[in-house]
Amino acid sequence: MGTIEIKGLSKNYGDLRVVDALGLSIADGQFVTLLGPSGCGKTTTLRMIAGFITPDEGTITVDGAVLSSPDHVVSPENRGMGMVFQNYALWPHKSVFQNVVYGLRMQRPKLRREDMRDRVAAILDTVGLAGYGDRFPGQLSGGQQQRVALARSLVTEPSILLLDEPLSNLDAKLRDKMRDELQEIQRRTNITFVYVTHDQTEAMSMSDRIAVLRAGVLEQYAPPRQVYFRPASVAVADFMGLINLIPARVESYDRPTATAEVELDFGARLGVPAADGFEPAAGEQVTVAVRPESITIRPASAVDEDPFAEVSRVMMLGHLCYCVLRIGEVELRVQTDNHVDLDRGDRVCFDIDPRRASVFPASTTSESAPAKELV
Amino acid sequence: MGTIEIKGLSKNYGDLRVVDALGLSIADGQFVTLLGPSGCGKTTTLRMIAGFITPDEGTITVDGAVLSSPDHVVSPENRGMGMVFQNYALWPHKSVFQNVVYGLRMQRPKLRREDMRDRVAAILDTVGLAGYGDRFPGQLSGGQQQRVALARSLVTEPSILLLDEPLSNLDAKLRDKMRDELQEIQRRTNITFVYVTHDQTEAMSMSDRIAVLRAGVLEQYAPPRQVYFRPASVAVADFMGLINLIPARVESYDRPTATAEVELDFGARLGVPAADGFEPAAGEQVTVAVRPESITIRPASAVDEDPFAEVSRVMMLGHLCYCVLRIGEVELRVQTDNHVDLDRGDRVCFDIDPRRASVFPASTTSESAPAKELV
Amino acid sequence: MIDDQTSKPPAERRARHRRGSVSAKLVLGAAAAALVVLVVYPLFWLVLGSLGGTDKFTFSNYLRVVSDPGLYDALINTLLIATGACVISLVTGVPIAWLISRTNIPGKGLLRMLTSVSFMIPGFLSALAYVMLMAPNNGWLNRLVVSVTGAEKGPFNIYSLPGITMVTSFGVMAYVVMLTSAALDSVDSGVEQSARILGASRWKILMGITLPLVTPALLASALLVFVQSLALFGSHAILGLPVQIYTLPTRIYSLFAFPPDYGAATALSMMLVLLTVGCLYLQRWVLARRSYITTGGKAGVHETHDLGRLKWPAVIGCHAFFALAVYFPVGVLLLTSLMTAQGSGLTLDNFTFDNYFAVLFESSLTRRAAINSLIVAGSAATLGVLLGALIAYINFRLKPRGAKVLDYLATIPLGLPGIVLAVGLVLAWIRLPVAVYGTLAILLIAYLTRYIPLGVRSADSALRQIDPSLEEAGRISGGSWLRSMAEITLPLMKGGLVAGWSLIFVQAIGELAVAIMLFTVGTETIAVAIYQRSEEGHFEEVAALSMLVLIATALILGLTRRLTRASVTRF
Amino acid sequence: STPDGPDGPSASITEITDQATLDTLVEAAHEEGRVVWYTSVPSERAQQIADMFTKEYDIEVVVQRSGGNDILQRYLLEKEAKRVQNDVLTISDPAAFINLQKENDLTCFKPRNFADVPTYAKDAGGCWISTRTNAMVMAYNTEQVTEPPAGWGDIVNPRFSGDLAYVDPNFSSGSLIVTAGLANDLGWEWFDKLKAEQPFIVKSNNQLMETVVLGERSVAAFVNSTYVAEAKAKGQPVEWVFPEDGVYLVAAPSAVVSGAPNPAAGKLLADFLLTEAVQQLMIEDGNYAAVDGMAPPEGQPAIEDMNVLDIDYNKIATDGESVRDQFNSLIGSAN
Ligand SMILES: Nc1ncnc2c1ncn2[C@@H]1O[C@H](COP(=O)(O)OP(=O)(O)OP(=O)(O)O)[C@@H](O)[C@H]1O
Ligand SMILES: Nc1ncnc2c1ncn2[C@@H]1O[C@H](COP(=O)(O)OP(=O)(O)OP(=O)(O)O)[C@@H](O)[C@H]1O
Ligand SMILES: [Mg+2]
Ligand SMILES: [Mg+2]
Repeated sequence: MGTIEIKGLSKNYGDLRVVDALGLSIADGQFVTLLGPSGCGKTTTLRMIAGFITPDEGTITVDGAVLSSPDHVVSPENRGMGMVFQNYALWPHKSVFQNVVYGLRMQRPKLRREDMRDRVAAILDTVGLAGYGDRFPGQLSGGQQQRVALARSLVTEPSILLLDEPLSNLDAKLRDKMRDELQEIQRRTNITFVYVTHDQTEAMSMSDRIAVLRAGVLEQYAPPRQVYFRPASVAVADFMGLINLIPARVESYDRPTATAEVELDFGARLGVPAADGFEPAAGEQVTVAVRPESITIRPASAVDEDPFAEVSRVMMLGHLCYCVLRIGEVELRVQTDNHVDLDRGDRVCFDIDPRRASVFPASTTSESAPAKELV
Repeated sequence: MGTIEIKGLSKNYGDLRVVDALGLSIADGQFVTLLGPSGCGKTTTLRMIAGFITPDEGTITVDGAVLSSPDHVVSPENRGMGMVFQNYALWPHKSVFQNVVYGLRMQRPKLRREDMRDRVAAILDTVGLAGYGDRFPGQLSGGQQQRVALARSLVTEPSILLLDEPLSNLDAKLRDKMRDELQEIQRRTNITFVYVTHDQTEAMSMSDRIAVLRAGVLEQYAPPRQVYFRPASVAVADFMGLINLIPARVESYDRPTATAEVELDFGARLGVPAADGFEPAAGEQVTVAVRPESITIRPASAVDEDPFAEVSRVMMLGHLCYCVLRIGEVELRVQTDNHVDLDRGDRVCFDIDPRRASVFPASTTSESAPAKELV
Repeated sequence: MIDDQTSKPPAERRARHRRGSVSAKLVLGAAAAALVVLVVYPLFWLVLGSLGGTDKFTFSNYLRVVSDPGLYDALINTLLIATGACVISLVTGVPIAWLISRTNIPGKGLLRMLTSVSFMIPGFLSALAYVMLMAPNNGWLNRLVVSVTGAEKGPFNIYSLPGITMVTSFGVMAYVVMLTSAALDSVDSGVEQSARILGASRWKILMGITLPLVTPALLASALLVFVQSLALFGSHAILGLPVQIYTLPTRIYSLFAFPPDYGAATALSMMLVLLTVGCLYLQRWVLARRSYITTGGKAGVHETHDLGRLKWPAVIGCHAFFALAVYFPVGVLLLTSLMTAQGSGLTLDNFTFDNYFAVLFESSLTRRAAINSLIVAGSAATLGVLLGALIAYINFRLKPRGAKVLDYLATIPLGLPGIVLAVGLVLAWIRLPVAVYGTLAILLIAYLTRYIPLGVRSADSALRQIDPSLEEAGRISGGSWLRSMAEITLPLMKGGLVAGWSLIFVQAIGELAVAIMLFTVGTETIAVAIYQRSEEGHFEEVAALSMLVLIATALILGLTRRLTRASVTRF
Repeated sequence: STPDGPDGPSASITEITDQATLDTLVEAAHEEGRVVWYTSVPSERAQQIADMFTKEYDIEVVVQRSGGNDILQRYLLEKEAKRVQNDVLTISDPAAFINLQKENDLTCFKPRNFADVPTYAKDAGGCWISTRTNAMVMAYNTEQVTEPPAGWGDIVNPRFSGDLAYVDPNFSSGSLIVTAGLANDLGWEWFDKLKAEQPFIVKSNNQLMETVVLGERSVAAFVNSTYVAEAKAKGQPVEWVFPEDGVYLVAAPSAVVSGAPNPAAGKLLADFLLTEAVQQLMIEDGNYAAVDGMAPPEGQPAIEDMNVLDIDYNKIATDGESVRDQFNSLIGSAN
């Protein structure tokens, strides 16, 4: 019904390689999220799946039939997909009702008028726009427009749904509600979802698998936990939530346990698991990646021999709090609960949970330079 | 330089009262966030401040001068403000450079060409679009377009900056970086920011004060912590992050400590502080609001007399995890760390931190019915 | 040509996107084929004729034409007139369009109507009216000046290059107003507001944002104005010949005096074709570099500027202009139509309604001609706009190999003087065994050929404003290409299409050069009827008939506007 | 629709000699059933003639009326495409007929009244025959001119400097004929003088009358007298002058064209055009009759009473081009 097989997909804009030899297998009924920095090629990939862009190389196969290749592209209306466009693509000359009912009117065999009306009413209710049917898009707020776009794609219950940041303009509560509705719809109809989001939380909580793209290249394609806890690269680690990248030197490496004894830049020594496929040599410069939630803070006591740090910034987010600690040259982001009582300049001790850290080859890319990744 | 005083501001669209007697004082150099559900009137308010919409009632005063009133509206070009539009409103026929430099070209006295070039280059670098100057908006990804809109508003460093969800299409990392840049700019230039966002985290971490709107009405206007920890109403509590609303009955109320002894729906008894200005009577039905992070879970032990609950859902978000517990009719969302090892159906004990809960009048609004607020 | 290789905005994304559906291919193929048949086939006969016909091949016609020293004077005059008309039309038309579309100026409907009327007044009639007003010896204005100042001669002379240019531009400025205001209607106020908040004055916004955003419409109308003024015969002949100001069209027409020199006439016309192609090339080159999408995927706001204190000055300015362009010639027409004899002054005994009675009730020809005109102009306008939309779509969205050629082909007829095109059409269509010659169908074919440029250029400028994702959303929802076209793309282009429809309709109602060659008994058009009357010297009846046509056409346009009003983008 | 076609019995009829030939012709015409007439005769008049013909012979007449140039153009194009549609052609350009005859485009036929038409106004073989005659006269605005010009010699006089209007021979065949005649009779020097008067060169007789009626120029160097007659009838302030030094008479011929779809009916119509009834209608419009012996149009002098200048149509037919060129180089017109 909705198995998507992407092979060697590439797309260039002029000299720019926007999507580069992308390969993805998406099983029927799966919820796959494309995740990656702004401009990495997510929308382009989605548009190739939809059939709006002809790939320069590679193929897209759905249920065994090649739908896209450089020579031949099955036209979008014959793909039975649905899509939420990043820019909504609402029809300004049609009312909300007309926008949403459009897809139903295209269905064969023809639906009865009343059925259409009911289904539109139901989906508008789902997205919280009951009673807005007669408005025109220009009379709606930004978030309302986005929900119309969402409703329009959902109402036909296509076998494959492509969603390009469909919830970006909604508030947290509504987003949560919409996520539930999406999952509910998926449970009921077994739609294959290809979802683009910039929201790590969304990606983690909804996806069966996450595809992390960077500059058009697929960096990792795995279930959420694996992407989060066993990132394939510093880049993935870095992109999937906040992370501290601490320069370190390998003291020794124990192959059987795949654990390296490292000395961190600021002096601490830890036994940290190496990233998949990486075998550091003794004496090698490496990067130790530790997530903020894997570091705990204790009040500093004089006798403590743990490294001291100075609190350089406290950011209260409500349900939790981030502290930025400074030890010598290194800045560490630490996640704490929301009733922590710290101030700038306080001295604290901290513990890094070594089992939740990873050792990567020394990173050279500028983007992972700590200074740029402050909370 | 940038003191904004809003008094009794109202705006109707036909029968719809979109903004309703809004009053806000924004001090010079403050960072104020408008927060509220989709369609609550945030954009409308911003557009009134900018001078695009004439209020039906009320006035907007900036630095003592009345800029907007139903009779007279100083036109936007004479207000010296900057704005990021929710739909970007980029000029499709101008290159990125031309879009950004436009505001500088309008400045009097005229800037030197090289200065303009340098400032545009600097701001494009800030938003991560160095080298994109010659592209046209149509050749950019959604997030890149949003950053152009941001750069365009920032480059002139106006004394008041109105930002309408300026980061909604950016990934978490970039959003963090942009937030830092915004704060950095504010520190340097003392701009007054009026910021619309649907992102609670953003609101909490950046704002001096948060104005929570609901259906055009200002519900609370206070510093972030206060909004989060001492919400003025169930609605605010509900909107500012996830919250559990538990029906309860008041056993007794102690006026001096403003603490009510309540019995929760599922049997537990707690001494919970009452919300500001609420004095529950003994026997009254109330709502106890507890945030997910104020509940802790322990493995269930047979001897334990705490209420048991069954895990009905576990949502791993990466840096933390939400569990939904079910006790009888009530569902509770609990925030845990990300290495919690729970599965659907597990039985657990939980503790509610009563000091971090609040007692509100029994909520009747449908929107706070627990079933609709799942994570 | 380089214009398609330059780096291009989002449309390029769709450039290589092949549409799979059969119906799409059929419709688009048919449109392309129709265009080729409509334009290439008659053009073939013309060019063949200019190259010596079927039996011999020679460039002698071309040599003869270019070696004629008089040619260059005529060429320069022609270019001066066309450029002048272009400038005047833009300078007057753009502000009017802006006022109508984006401000709260009172009486927008009236201004729109005046614009259409300026376009409807037949060239020879308005030329005549200005002769009455500004003829050097006896023009009313000159007599007034003379009687007031006692000068020996009045200052105005309509028989001059500036005079011709002025009269010409009054007849074509409607292109600018109609296309530009259609385009301005679909500009989201957001783009203006984002400039205002940055401190830009309205003037700067107008010049730097709003007008540049409607460049496609500006260029399309400038092209139409320029090329049309190049090929216009009526006012050039009436106002230029008497004082020996010759232009390419008057020279071309003089070649048709017996014995007609079709070869040379065509060869000379190729000069105009060349100019047309050059203009289009330029237009494409400018437009290729940027995107002008004003109707995007997120709905915007549409707000009108409050003119404030400038409101009444603006109203006065507009009507002062229309006093010259419309009130005056229509006034002359009206007076003439109420006179027993023109030239005798309007006295009581010279006042009559007989002319109206004569054209309305005494002649069955008038009624028949009116019906024919309605049928032919209505269908030509409708088909022309649809065909234009499809051609523009092929050219701008699909860009298959060779699409450019279609665009050029679809514009060339604009540059051909009517009589030349008529010759090509007769030569082309009379030969066919199918009986089109001598029926209304031949007129329809001829009008489609003649006015397809108006359809294509209007559609093209409208299409450039629409974000392609709007159509894509239709297709991913399961709508075939055809349905997306019918329900999304065309409705979104509505402003431009209605403008195009009106332009074609008005032109077709007044078209004479081709009709006079192609009409037969029973297929007369109203323009033919008017011409017949004027040929026979019944100017008073001509005026009456023209007034009636003017009123009827204005009513039809008004009705069309009303029917299609629910403006494209509902803000 | 041509039962006997060009080879039928009627094809051989080149002259109506007796009732028998007429009957044969009528019968053949009946079989054809209709006749197509391309004419520049004003439409109402043309229709009236057509109706009379139909009444007489019960044969439908399709009248295609247009300006002389346009109707000729149309015929030429149809001929060029080998799809001749009409049977009879009537325009006021004898030189064009001479040229058409040279190309064998005309069917020679002598109607009953052939002999009554003056020789200069017909082809000796009957290939074309004038059906009405126009006098080219001068005209002036009575409100502006107190001393009208007397004739050709008088009009190119500094007294009329800036007052003259002249029809462009590049667009009007009538003007070409007069221009050729003037060049022949008075020499090109006359045009040098004309040029000194700064004449106003208009495109057509219509425009000329406009110009004079409205008073922009007060004197028309020449104009078809029918136009003046009509203006006078309407009470407009114009008056004509029949030049004392000679009037040019321009014949407006008709002919049956070769390859006509209805040749017999065509001939019958050509014959009918010279009947007294039709000629009388022509006179009513201000034309002179083509046949001798009829009264002049109202208010105009009889042909016998004026000084008629001869015109060599044959010369114009061959030299028309060079006459135009000469005119253009002198007056500075197109080409
Ligand atoms: N032109 C209009 N006509 C009628 N109603 C309108 C119009 N514009 C906005 N509204 C309504 O006004 C309300 C407030 O709109 P506004 O754009 O201010 O919301 P918002 O708070 O910015 O929402 P969002 O977060 O979704 O952008 C919405 O319910 C919207 O539907
Ligand atoms: N028409 C175009 N011409 C040239 N480059 C383009 C064009 N469209 C997109 N790009 C570039 O291709 C890259 C990928 O764009 P895409 O829209 O796929 O990004 P994205 O991953 O969806 O980003 P975002 O999260 O910001 O929406 C971007 O760097 C963008 O600048
Ligand atoms: Mg994108
Ligand atoms: Mg908004």
